[in-house]
Amino acid sequence: MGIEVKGEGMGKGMGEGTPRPYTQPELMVAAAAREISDGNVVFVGMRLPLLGFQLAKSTHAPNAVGVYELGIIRDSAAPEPILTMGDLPNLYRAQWLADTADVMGLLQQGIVDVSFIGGAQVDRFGNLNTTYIGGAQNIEMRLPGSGGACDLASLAKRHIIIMAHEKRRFVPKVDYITSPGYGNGAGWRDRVGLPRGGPSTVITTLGVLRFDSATKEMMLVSVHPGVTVDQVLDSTGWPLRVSSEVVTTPAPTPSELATLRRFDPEGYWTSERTAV
Amino acid sequence: MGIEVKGEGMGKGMGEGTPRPYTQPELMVAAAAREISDGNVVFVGMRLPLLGFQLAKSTHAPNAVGVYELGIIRDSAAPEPILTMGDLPNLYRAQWLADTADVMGLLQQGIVDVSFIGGAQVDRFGNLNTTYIGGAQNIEMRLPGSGGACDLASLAKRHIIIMAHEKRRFVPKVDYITSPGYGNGAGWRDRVGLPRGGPSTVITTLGVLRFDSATKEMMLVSVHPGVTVDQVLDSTGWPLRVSSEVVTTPAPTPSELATLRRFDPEGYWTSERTAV
Amino acid sequence: MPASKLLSLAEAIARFVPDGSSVALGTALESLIPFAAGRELIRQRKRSLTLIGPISDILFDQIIGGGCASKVRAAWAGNVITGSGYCFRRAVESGSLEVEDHSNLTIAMALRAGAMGVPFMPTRTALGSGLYETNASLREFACPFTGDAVTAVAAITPDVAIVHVQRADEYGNAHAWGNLGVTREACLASKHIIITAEEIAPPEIISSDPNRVVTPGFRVSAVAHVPWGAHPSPVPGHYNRDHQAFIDYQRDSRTLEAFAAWQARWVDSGDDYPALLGEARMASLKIKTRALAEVVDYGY
Amino acid sequence: MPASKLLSLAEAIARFVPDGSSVALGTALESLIPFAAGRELIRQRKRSLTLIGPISDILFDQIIGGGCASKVRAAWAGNVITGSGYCFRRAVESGSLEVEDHSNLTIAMALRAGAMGVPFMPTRTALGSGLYETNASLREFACPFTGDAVTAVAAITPDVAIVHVQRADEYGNAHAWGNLGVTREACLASKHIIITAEEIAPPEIISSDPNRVVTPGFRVSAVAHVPWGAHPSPVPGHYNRDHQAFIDYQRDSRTLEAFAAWQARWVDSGDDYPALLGEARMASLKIKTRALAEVVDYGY
Repeated sequence: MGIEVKGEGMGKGMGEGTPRPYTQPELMVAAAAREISDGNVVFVGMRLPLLGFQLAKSTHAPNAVGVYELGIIRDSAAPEPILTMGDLPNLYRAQWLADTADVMGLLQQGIVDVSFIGGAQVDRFGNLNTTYIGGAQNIEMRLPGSGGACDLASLAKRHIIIMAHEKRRFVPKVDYITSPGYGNGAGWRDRVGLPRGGPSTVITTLGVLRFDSATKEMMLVSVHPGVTVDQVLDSTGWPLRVSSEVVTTPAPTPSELATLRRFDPEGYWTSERTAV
Repeated sequence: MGIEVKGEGMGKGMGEGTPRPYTQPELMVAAAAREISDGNVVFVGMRLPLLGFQLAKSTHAPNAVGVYELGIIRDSAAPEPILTMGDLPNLYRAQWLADTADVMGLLQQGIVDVSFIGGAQVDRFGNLNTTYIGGAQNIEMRLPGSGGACDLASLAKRHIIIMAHEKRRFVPKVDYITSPGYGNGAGWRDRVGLPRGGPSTVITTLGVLRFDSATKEMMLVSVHPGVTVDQVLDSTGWPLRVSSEVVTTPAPTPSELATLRRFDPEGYWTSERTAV
Repeated sequence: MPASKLLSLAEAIARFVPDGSSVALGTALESLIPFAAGRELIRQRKRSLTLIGPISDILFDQIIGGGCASKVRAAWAGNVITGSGYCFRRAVESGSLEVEDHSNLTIAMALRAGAMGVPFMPTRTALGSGLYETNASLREFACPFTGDAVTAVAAITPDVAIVHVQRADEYGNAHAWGNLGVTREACLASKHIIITAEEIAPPEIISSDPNRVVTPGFRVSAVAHVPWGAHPSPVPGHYNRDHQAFIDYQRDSRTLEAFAAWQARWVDSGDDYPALLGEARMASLKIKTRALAEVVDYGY
Repeated sequence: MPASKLLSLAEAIARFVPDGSSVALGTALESLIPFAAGRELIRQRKRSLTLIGPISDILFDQIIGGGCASKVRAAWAGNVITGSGYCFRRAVESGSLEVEDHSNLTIAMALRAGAMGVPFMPTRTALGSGLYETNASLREFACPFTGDAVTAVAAITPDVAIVHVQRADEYGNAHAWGNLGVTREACLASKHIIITAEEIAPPEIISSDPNRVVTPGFRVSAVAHVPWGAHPSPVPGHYNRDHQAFIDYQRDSRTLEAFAAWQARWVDSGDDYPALLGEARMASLKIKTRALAEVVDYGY
């Protein structure tokens, strides 16, 4: 079985059988939403980030603006549940319906505060592979590719990675860099000419990780309720650095959950069985 | 008195006092219209070309398409007289209202068959100056500048120059190249990297000139009714080449005149007193 | 008036998409995807096509499954709400399909370079990324003013763009609305344009709103009337996205056998797609709320 | 909802156009020219502005005549239907005004480079022309793919774009229609945007048609309600071009004395421009025919 961006055969990281008032994806969406500050310009990616933006917008970030690669800008949540950014409710009363080039221009100018990217493989410096498992010269598996992810990773002020936390996905070095993180460490982005940015946070099925400001190496800062640090270390393909003060990821509040369930009433993205 | 693109103190070239059923500008517009073939994509400039396109479109070139630098594409004549391409009737039922960049893209791709440019100074190789009399380092007079003219001259498959024929305007070498013709002669456009094009015709107040295919030098091919070759030579600032078979410019037909007068009923562009 | 450009979809594809063509499709990304045209490409057994586009949802996967494509120049190929595209995956992993990997920005700029008639466009994306390994259309160079590292993206000028719109007249003038992605660039960059339209409208309808026109009609080669021509993708003003069709397609493309059955049922059984879909399904997808744009006036 | 951005024109100009600003104006070329904003710049005695635009008709001439500008980066400055702009001519010939000479294509690409966040745009125009003598923003270089000679145009990022539109809401969301020239690029390239609008509309009017929006409202700094704000240039849906005003201005700008009288009458006498124009003149210019765009539906 190969690695899919979504859907097949992915293990659950969090303690199975423990009844919780929320699902694992709901916890992750809530964590993603908290990465958005009020007034932020957010480049909204596919899947969970769609919900994260709507949740933030409806709770603590009412003045956030959402930018979508299809050529959509919204300053309000869509009026009906959507599964994808192209669903017609996401066009209804948009602030602007434009061309992909227009919204990419905003991104390239440096106007986008934060963006979200999923991935199939990530390494200790936050480089993402969503294209070739095995690498381009030795293709073991072909994944869908970049879409806008390379652009978000290259050009947003910062980006957030959302991933399933498994050893085969958290690898020492990705087979192919679809979306650049910090390359081989501090200074790399400057050296290759990327104008700004880099990953700030990785939200996984097990916890939350950030990057050491000096070395640009990934570091565990938070574990989800019921998850141990050892579980995270066992699910990571390199000796993961752990913050001296690992906290527990805050659970979604009842109000966040209620809002979230309005946006995904059927649980397409947020049911317990849904892979990230 | 300086040189103006339009309006002040310009001499009349054609035999004054000779009653004609048409004005000098009407003759020139009719000559311009004849340069448009059916189905041509025409980049339409300001002033007389506005009328030339409408006349061609309404007579022998019903399938011509007009492209205007404002971001307008028309496949029909405007429904009411217009003085300028931005007049609202020129927007009404346009084929496309777009951005300047879009129509410049058509031009740059090489889709535009013919365009029209006016000028204050022209030289034997068809270079036009509409910017600095005296040159940029020794400004005697500042004229309005390029607008789209440099682009038309650089990028259309061919362009037509429309000018008052006076010695101070027909100079051996222009003081400043606003709109490139053939530079210093054959091969120049290739050498500087212009992808195509060049002036094919100069329609003046006195006659019609074309360019020698080998030397790219301007050559008189037609004189307007009542004008002599000597008059043209006297009004040209270099020893002008004359075709071995100079003809008389055909007068506008009654039907052309009737059409033209519908487009300029007040004679703003085509009365005898109007300078080109 | 020029001659009418109205053709059947079959005739338009037969005439303007010879084997070996490079074809831009799915230029609005997730909506207005010309799925009917894709099925017609498969039905006519087109071969050796190069598919060009940013994100085609499952359209590219279908055309690849049908054996029509030898190369893809795209940012993404898969199934937006389920993940991988299996036909695409099989083709790449078996070595039968060449891929030029783009990002949305690089493919947009490649088409814009074509539209603008310049040999390349500069961007600041993809520096340091793997895209340089698998895309010869990208080249790093120094900005002539600042010296900054810039990614040059070579122009793409497709042989034909196939674009689905809400309405068009028989001369190729077309209205599209919603998110348009790279549609404008793709049309202007392409040698031929095939419009598939939900409705064929009188010319006066289209010319009533020239700002809504997607590309000038004189650049269009053919217009085909294809109601439901973008299903299962959404079409503003007409129908919503048919999520179930995308979920079903994940199952129907997972194996070669499943795909063959899908093709037999949805493609080779004929071209009366609305009948295949059925009234009930169409009714469930039709837009339920109306949200009309405020009037604008082009009078003088 | 964010805070309202509705200001008087005087306040908007005072707050967002300090002396020394670079200002994009006249971005739709011959229509929707923000003449009221230009008069306000003169009235407030702005100094050392850099004026940016393709063809401003007589707007740049007026602002230059008012003594507000020290530099122009433009393709053309004059009076479209009469020829030269006399204030512009005097200023250049006396050496008080610096000019960066563009063509329409190079200024469009300079602003597009700004809008796209890249340091330059490539074009194939102007090679061999005098523009290279008087425009340091142009540089010839070899295409990294083809080796062809290309003109690189350096990005322009104005401090502020002033744009006149048909209608806007108080949050900066605005509808414009007609020929838009370089308006989209100019807005996206600029640090601030001031919208002047014929009508202030409820937000639901603007959001009813998001494809008609000229730039996203979150990028806009101020919105001013200025009926007749583009007179004497035309505004689709509102009024026709006032040709006589352009002919009169030729006379009124021919000498310094004439211009001073023009400024006293039309600028410094106050800001009730419709009253200065008079009912009869306004009535003669108002659009006489209605030509409404066909309905579009954004329902779901």
